Amino acid sequence: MIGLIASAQATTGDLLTSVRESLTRANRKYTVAAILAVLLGLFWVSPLWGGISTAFKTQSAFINTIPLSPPPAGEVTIQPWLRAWETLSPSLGNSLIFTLPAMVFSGVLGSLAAYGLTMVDWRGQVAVMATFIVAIFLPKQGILLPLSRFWNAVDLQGILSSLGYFSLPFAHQSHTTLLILIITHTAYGIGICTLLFRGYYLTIDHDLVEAARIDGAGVFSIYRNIILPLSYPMFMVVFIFQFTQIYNEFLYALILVGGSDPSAGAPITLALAELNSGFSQNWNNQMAGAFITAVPTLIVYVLFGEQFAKGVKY
Amino acid sequence: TGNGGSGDDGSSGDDGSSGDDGSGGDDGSGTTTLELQHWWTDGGGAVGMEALQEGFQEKHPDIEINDNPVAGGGGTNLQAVIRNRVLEGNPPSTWQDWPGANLSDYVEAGVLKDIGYIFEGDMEENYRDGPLLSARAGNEDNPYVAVPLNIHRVNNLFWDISSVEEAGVDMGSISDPNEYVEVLAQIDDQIETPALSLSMAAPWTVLQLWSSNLIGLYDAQTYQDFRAGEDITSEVEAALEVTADQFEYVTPDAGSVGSDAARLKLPEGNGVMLMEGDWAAGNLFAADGYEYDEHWQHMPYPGTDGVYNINTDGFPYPQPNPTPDATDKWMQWVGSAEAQRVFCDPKGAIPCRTDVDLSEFSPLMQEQFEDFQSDTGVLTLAHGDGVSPQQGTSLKNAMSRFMDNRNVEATAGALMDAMTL
Amino acid sequence: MSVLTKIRNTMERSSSPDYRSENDGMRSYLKSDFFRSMPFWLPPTLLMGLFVYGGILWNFVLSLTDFSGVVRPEYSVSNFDFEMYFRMLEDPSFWSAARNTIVLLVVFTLVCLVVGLCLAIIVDNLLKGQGVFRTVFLLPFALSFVVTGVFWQWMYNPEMGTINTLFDIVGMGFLGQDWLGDPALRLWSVMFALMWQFGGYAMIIYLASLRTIPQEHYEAAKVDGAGFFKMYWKVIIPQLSSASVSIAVVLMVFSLKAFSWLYVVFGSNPGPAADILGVMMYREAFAANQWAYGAALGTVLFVTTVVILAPYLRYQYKRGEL
Amino acid sequence: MAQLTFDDVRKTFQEGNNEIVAVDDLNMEVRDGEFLVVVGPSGCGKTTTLRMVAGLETITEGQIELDGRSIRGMSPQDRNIAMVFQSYALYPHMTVFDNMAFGLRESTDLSEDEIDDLVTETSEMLDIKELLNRKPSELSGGQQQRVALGRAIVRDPDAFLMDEPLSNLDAKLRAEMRTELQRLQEEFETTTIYVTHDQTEAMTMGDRIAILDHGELQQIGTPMECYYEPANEFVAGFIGEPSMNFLRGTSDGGVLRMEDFSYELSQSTVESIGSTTEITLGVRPEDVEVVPEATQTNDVAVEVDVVEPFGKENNLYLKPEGSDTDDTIIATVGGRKSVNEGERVGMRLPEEHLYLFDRSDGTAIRHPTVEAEEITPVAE
Amino acid sequence: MAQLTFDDVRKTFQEGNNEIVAVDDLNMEVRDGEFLVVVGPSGCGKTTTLRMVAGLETITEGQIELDGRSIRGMSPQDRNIAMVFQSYALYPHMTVFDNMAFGLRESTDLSEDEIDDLVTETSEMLDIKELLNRKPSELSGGQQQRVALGRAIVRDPDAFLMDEPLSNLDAKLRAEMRTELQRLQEEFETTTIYVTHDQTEAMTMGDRIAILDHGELQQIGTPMECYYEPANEFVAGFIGEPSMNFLRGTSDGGVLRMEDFSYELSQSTVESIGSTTEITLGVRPEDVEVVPEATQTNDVAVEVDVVEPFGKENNLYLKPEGSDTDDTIIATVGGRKSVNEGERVGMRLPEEHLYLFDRSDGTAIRHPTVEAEEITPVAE
Ligand SMILES: Nc1ncnc2c1ncn2[C@@H]1O[C@H](COP(=O)(O)OP(=O)(O)OP(=O)(O)O)[C@@H](O)[C@H]1O
Ligand SMILES: Nc1ncnc2c1ncn2[C@@H]1O[C@H](COP(=O)(O)OP(=O)(O)OP(=O)(O)O)[C@@H](O)[C@H]1O
Ligand SMILES: [Mg+2]
Ligand SMILES: [Mg+2]
Repeated sequence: MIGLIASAQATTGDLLTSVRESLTRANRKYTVAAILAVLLGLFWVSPLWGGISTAFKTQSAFINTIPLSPPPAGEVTIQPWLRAWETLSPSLGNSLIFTLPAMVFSGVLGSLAAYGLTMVDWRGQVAVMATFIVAIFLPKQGILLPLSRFWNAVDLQGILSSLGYFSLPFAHQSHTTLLILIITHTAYGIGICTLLFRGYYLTIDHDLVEAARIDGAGVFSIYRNIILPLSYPMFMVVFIFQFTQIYNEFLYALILVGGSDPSAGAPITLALAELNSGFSQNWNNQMAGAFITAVPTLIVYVLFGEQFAKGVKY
Repeated sequence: TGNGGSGDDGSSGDDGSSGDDGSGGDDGSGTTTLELQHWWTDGGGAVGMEALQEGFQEKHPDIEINDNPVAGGGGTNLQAVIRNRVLEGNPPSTWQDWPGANLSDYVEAGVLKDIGYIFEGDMEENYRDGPLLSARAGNEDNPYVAVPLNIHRVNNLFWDISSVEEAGVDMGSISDPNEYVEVLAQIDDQIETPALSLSMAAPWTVLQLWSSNLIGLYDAQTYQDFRAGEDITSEVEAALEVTADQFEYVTPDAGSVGSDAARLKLPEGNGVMLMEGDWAAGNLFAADGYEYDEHWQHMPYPGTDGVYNINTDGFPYPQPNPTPDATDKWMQWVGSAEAQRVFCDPKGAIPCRTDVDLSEFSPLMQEQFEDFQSDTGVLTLAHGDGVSPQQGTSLKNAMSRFMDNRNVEATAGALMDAMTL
Repeated sequence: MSVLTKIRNTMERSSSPDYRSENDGMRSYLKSDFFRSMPFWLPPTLLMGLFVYGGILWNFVLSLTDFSGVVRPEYSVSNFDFEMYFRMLEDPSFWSAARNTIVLLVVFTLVCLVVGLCLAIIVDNLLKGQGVFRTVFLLPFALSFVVTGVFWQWMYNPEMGTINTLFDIVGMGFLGQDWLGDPALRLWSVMFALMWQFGGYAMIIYLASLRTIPQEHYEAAKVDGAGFFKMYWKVIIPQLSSASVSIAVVLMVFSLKAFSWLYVVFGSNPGPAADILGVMMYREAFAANQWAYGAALGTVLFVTTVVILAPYLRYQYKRGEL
Repeated sequence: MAQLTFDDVRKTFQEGNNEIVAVDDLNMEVRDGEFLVVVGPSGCGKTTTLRMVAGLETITEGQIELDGRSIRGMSPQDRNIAMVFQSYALYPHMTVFDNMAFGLRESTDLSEDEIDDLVTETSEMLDIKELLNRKPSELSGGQQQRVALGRAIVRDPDAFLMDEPLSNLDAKLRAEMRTELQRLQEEFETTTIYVTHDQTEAMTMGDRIAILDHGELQQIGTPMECYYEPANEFVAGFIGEPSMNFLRGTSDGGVLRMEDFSYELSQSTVESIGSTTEITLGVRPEDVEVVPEATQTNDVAVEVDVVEPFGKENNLYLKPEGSDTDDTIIATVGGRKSVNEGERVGMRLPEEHLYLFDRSDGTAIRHPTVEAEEITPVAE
Repeated sequence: MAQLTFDDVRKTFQEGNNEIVAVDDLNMEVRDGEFLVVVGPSGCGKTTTLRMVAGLETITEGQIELDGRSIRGMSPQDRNIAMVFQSYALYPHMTVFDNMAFGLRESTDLSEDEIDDLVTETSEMLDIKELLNRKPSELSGGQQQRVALGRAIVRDPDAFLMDEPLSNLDAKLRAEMRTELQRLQEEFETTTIYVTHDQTEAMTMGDRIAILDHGELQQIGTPMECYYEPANEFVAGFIGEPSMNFLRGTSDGGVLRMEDFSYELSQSTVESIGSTTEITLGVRPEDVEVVPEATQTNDVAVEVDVVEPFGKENNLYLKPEGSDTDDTIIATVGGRKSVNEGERVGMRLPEEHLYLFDRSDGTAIRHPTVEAEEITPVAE
């Protein structure tokens, strides 16, 4: 009997200890972090949430409900989405057509440059690297005019047609503009890509390169067979970074395309401006438009955010 | 309808050096594409623009219209695109712009064509003097370079009838901006609704308020003196002071609401008074269950009765022009009474011509039109007719500083400096 | 043994490397690191150089003219002067824009670093759902300024906006403000929105960097008697300095790009309280037809950022990471 | 200054749906002022044990008591225990001084002057006084190790915990620091638990050794007990380098039958075996005698398969003649003994040096019977 | 298949304004098929030497010849030399097969079939055939090490270079791989230079050992030569664990006067000393005899300062009585020799085991005179 009580006491003692333990600092810390994360997370998504619920509200629901409340029953509408889609959809393709190649080219060129400047022991590389880094800080408003003058002087249209491009079945007049955007974005993206790749390449074990040299590989083979495959995580980072930057870009497109005519190659950002410029500022349409515009980048982030997080290195 | 179709293709020869770059395919091919750039992508402007284009297509089915709007930035995006394209010698066929002094840089640079041949006769006869001056880029010595399409009046006051009555105000008795400020004070005192709806997010609304105050306190001549760059410090300062007084009665969110949202404060019951261009009527008409004369009213801004502060929209004629022939036809169409009728009604403006059938227009517009016949016309400072781009930007810069620091003296200096640029 | 023989036999049939003489001058030049690396970095450098430095140089030349944007400028040395730069000195708009630019560059960067760090620490201490919260905080980074500008205009709307509504709901309506309208708040509101957009970026780099700190450092600090905050403040955060520097650089790039956000929200004239050089440059060039002046502003902006950047470049160089 | 008691301590980790038992029913006592070395193969729970003492890991079941008080649930900073990490875990951004002062600043309310004094004194004792203003990155491995020690010592904790503190040093430095550590521990007499997997450290440093395997305590005893009187086959094989030779055999009357040869046992040995038939015979390499030829009973004719010369001694890998397996028996002979690979010699396993284990559960059933030789006369 | 000659090789690094001499006037020959182990303290230039042979580092002065042809200025890919890195440097994104095939693809024009054959067979030999389709990250340390070896072997290079290839493995695996490597090298007979700082590897693996210090070659010879006939004090102290005891003394007629005691030398030894007076006496711990009492000439009365028990042997730290320094002499005695700290015993240094060095330059002037004992009768 006494033994039983003693063991019961021991059990409760154990229980109490474990309760106390679960309230130790270590665990409290997790709880506090979780609470903070949830609160901040809610705040972080609130603009997006507010936007999305607004885009589904009728005008009257919009006026009568608070921004964060979902649209009340019967006051749900997809009208704003239709209107936004109508305005934006013709340009979406253009955006992707120049964003993807520019993203790939700037990434690859950045990787090449970083390799050339990292893996080979040449003293001038620091200076060249510095020019890349400084280039990242270029204020783009400042070079709009030189840029358009440059593309005016280079008759890309003429070059393409003399190459017979426009007789190809899939050719379209807008391709000249898109090509201009591709080259432009590539050129301005190289700086940041090189910087990102260089940071990564500095962490690659130099022994690998030396092993490859001893194995008989030359600089090109080393790049192709060793560095390039190892760059995969960094390419993910660079591609995501560049995709968002290029896709979201507005000024170069404004000046180089010069209009929101989709058949002239206008990207989605120009079309979105159309939604935002209304005489009567129509939040519903604007929010719907903002979301439709953001969809590709959001998809990219949700799908590949993990890789981005893994690949980033300062 | 436009009958002066005399100016044909041959006239493009007078632009001398640059000639016809031909890339637009004006001649030769069966159809011509007329590239139109504008920023009327929403509201009354969009409806009007559509009607305008439809009317043109009916008349000229062989001409295709490439509708290439550049929206956003309150027109700055379009400006940026056009500036750049003009500089490249690659302008569109024509674009929407504010005629008047706004075009002076282009005229100086010789990139706009003398289109006197289009105005000759019919248009010259039927256009009012104000728009004709704007067509000459605000200077009698210039040739005609643009076709103005519609006229907005800047100096208007709109109000919510029930609120005003509730506050016990007699609108008819207000004869100048000072009295208007007193009325605002009275409203503020009497009722909950904020007295003045004003957008202070961008400086142009305040600039037009100030310029109306200047006219209202003094007269059209003072305004013209200001435009001419004369030193009228005390008048400018007085108008600024009145403007600053009015700031006391603005809605709490004035600093961030856009101009359109500010207008909607009246139907929403969140504002009583609104000083705005008559385009604001478009928003008020559009508001459900908010009727003219029943719920809201309009009059010229206090003290500016008899003065018509003109803001026009129109189409300049660039040279070299990708489609001279089609552009000619577009200009003639825009200058026609029919075109102005189909456009101005939805846009909420009055036409530039005197011979337009206004029977379908709103009573308000009809009144405005009558006023216009008799009033002194002065060109706006807050938009394009009365100022060059540089002047306009400087005025707005000064005004945006004023909104932040309310420094009357410095602002007056900056405003007058701007007009000497 | 058979393997050995086999390898030997096979190898014998394959061409054995030929020994070349070592003193061939041209050849050793061709073998130099400089030459061998050239095919990799030269083409990107040329392309980048043409567009970036070509553009900047051209821009600088323009700033010496009095090009207005319509009449083609005359590029002759006799026309060149520094008039535009002198004009800047007397332009109150320039000074307010310059001040705001610097404030944005510095304060936004610092605020964002702090916020990113806090987020990183919070996420790092989560037992579950790290991935989800990482994505949530990083999401705004994916959005265009055009989009976030619209969102925040909406958040900040004094009447219907989320922020003031929230204050109302929790009974603190008196805290509501005209966030974007009040000149005293405007720049801070801008920075707050940008912080929302880029805090996640700072967070993710900090997280990566936190992961490189050995677990033992946390534990050593605990055993040494440090509590949670002391542990971070004294032991962990000081080790994040190099990450902070590199994040700061990227954030500064973004703060320069804040042009787009301001332009979407305020148009080309945000007023002296929030005007920055980028917006002013755009306004002067495209709204006022003062191209040369805009170009001069551009040059000043570029030079300013390079000056701010110089210590970073030196720091990286000294750490051998350049 | 403190006595640590482990009372049925158990630690499990949840890994997905699996429960990993890291430490299983650990009962032991670390005496006040004792230097206890914990050894065992990788993953046996050494680190986990230490971390539970430090408070870095919760205790799943059981109690750990420090001077009779349970420390379960107490947070690390309240335990007054210092830990030296394998990686040293020096704070890279602080000077040596600050590294050492950090714990004092955090867990005591000493004045800056007192701290200064303490740190300076400790650093003098460790011979790192000149390094006080350097950053860890400017120190060599040995110096870092000293700083890590100093950081622990300066706090005068109730107990030191050290997790393979020397494993990152090279052989020379390791030997040096080993002596240093011993000297310090003797001086301070602070209860110390020291984890290592270095044989030398285990044998030479500890007052006692605790040998863990799969989270279970196999034996705890002085180094000599563990070496000469291992509790089971595992301990016998784990302690000693090269490892003890094990031969599987069956006890058949007085004879032990191995795969390649038989061994006749003496009566006393047969008695100690009792009824166990499945036996493992163990003999340490240094106890294997190599003779020119197998002449006596129990001698085995062997071939020298490999000779590993170490200078002061040679390891011979011996293969019984006629054996068809690859198994060899290692014998350690003096460095000047000349023997060549392929030679045929005799192997003698002296019965007084034999270990016998019950193969069913590995427990030792017989230890060597030789007595220690005294160097000095017993009566001093 | 190749002979490597180092001819006055010198390598300097420019570090700021300082010139760091990594390798200084190195002259040595690695014979065809030889396994040469290079040892030396950290920073002595071992890695640099290897890297110069591989072509990863330029040669500042002198020549390295491969079969009589200078390879100076030749790029690594033209040298047909394989290197095994300490970090293995396996290509992490390639399968084991591709890792092994890479060198063949890059430096030969073998067909894919032939490559396939070679890789498969080599992998069989190394017992990693089942791993061919795995990535390096899916391999254990020992398997990775094997793949790294395989990658080198499959190319049948003129020479293997290995830079501490086993240092990342744990003790057990290291011992295993050590044997494996020896076996392979014996099979292939490819000239090999092997860098290590592990005593065991140095003594047991190499045909010869080269000992470097401060970039200079101290001695090159068989392990036994280096152990028993060290060229100088440095080599004597470096080879052997625990290190040789060194005692500073002055030769005074037939007597060597040390700080705490004197030692009477025999005539032959006196002769070998000649006129040198400043002498360092060296004696290996295992040669120090411990007797109950100092009875004979040259016996020294000592106190046992510390006992380090290792089980099979004990290290005794002996302190001459009356000594006022902290210096001790280490003696290694059998594990069952029972001796306690603080006991007074006698220390005997047998003259036939003494090493003598000229203190001015460290060169050896006398080596031990004992001969090897044969285990088997000389006539077989
Ligand atoms: N945080 C953890 N989560 C899950 N399992 C763990 C954790 N920590 C340790 N383990 C497991 O507990 C067991 C004991 O691990 P522990 O680190 O104590 O071993 P160890 O004896 O220190 O080994 P080593 O010699 O390799 O350091 C191992 O099986 C290990 O995999
Ligand atoms: N790239 C380099 N630049 C400057 N000094 C160097 C370089 N590489 C080596 N050294 C110096 O040359 C000397 C020899 O270095 P090395 O790496 O060959 O030594 P090691 O014998 O391999 O040492 P360890 O045993 O530590 O590997 C050292 O003093 C080292 O600091
Ligand atoms: Mg461990
Ligand atoms: Mg080395």
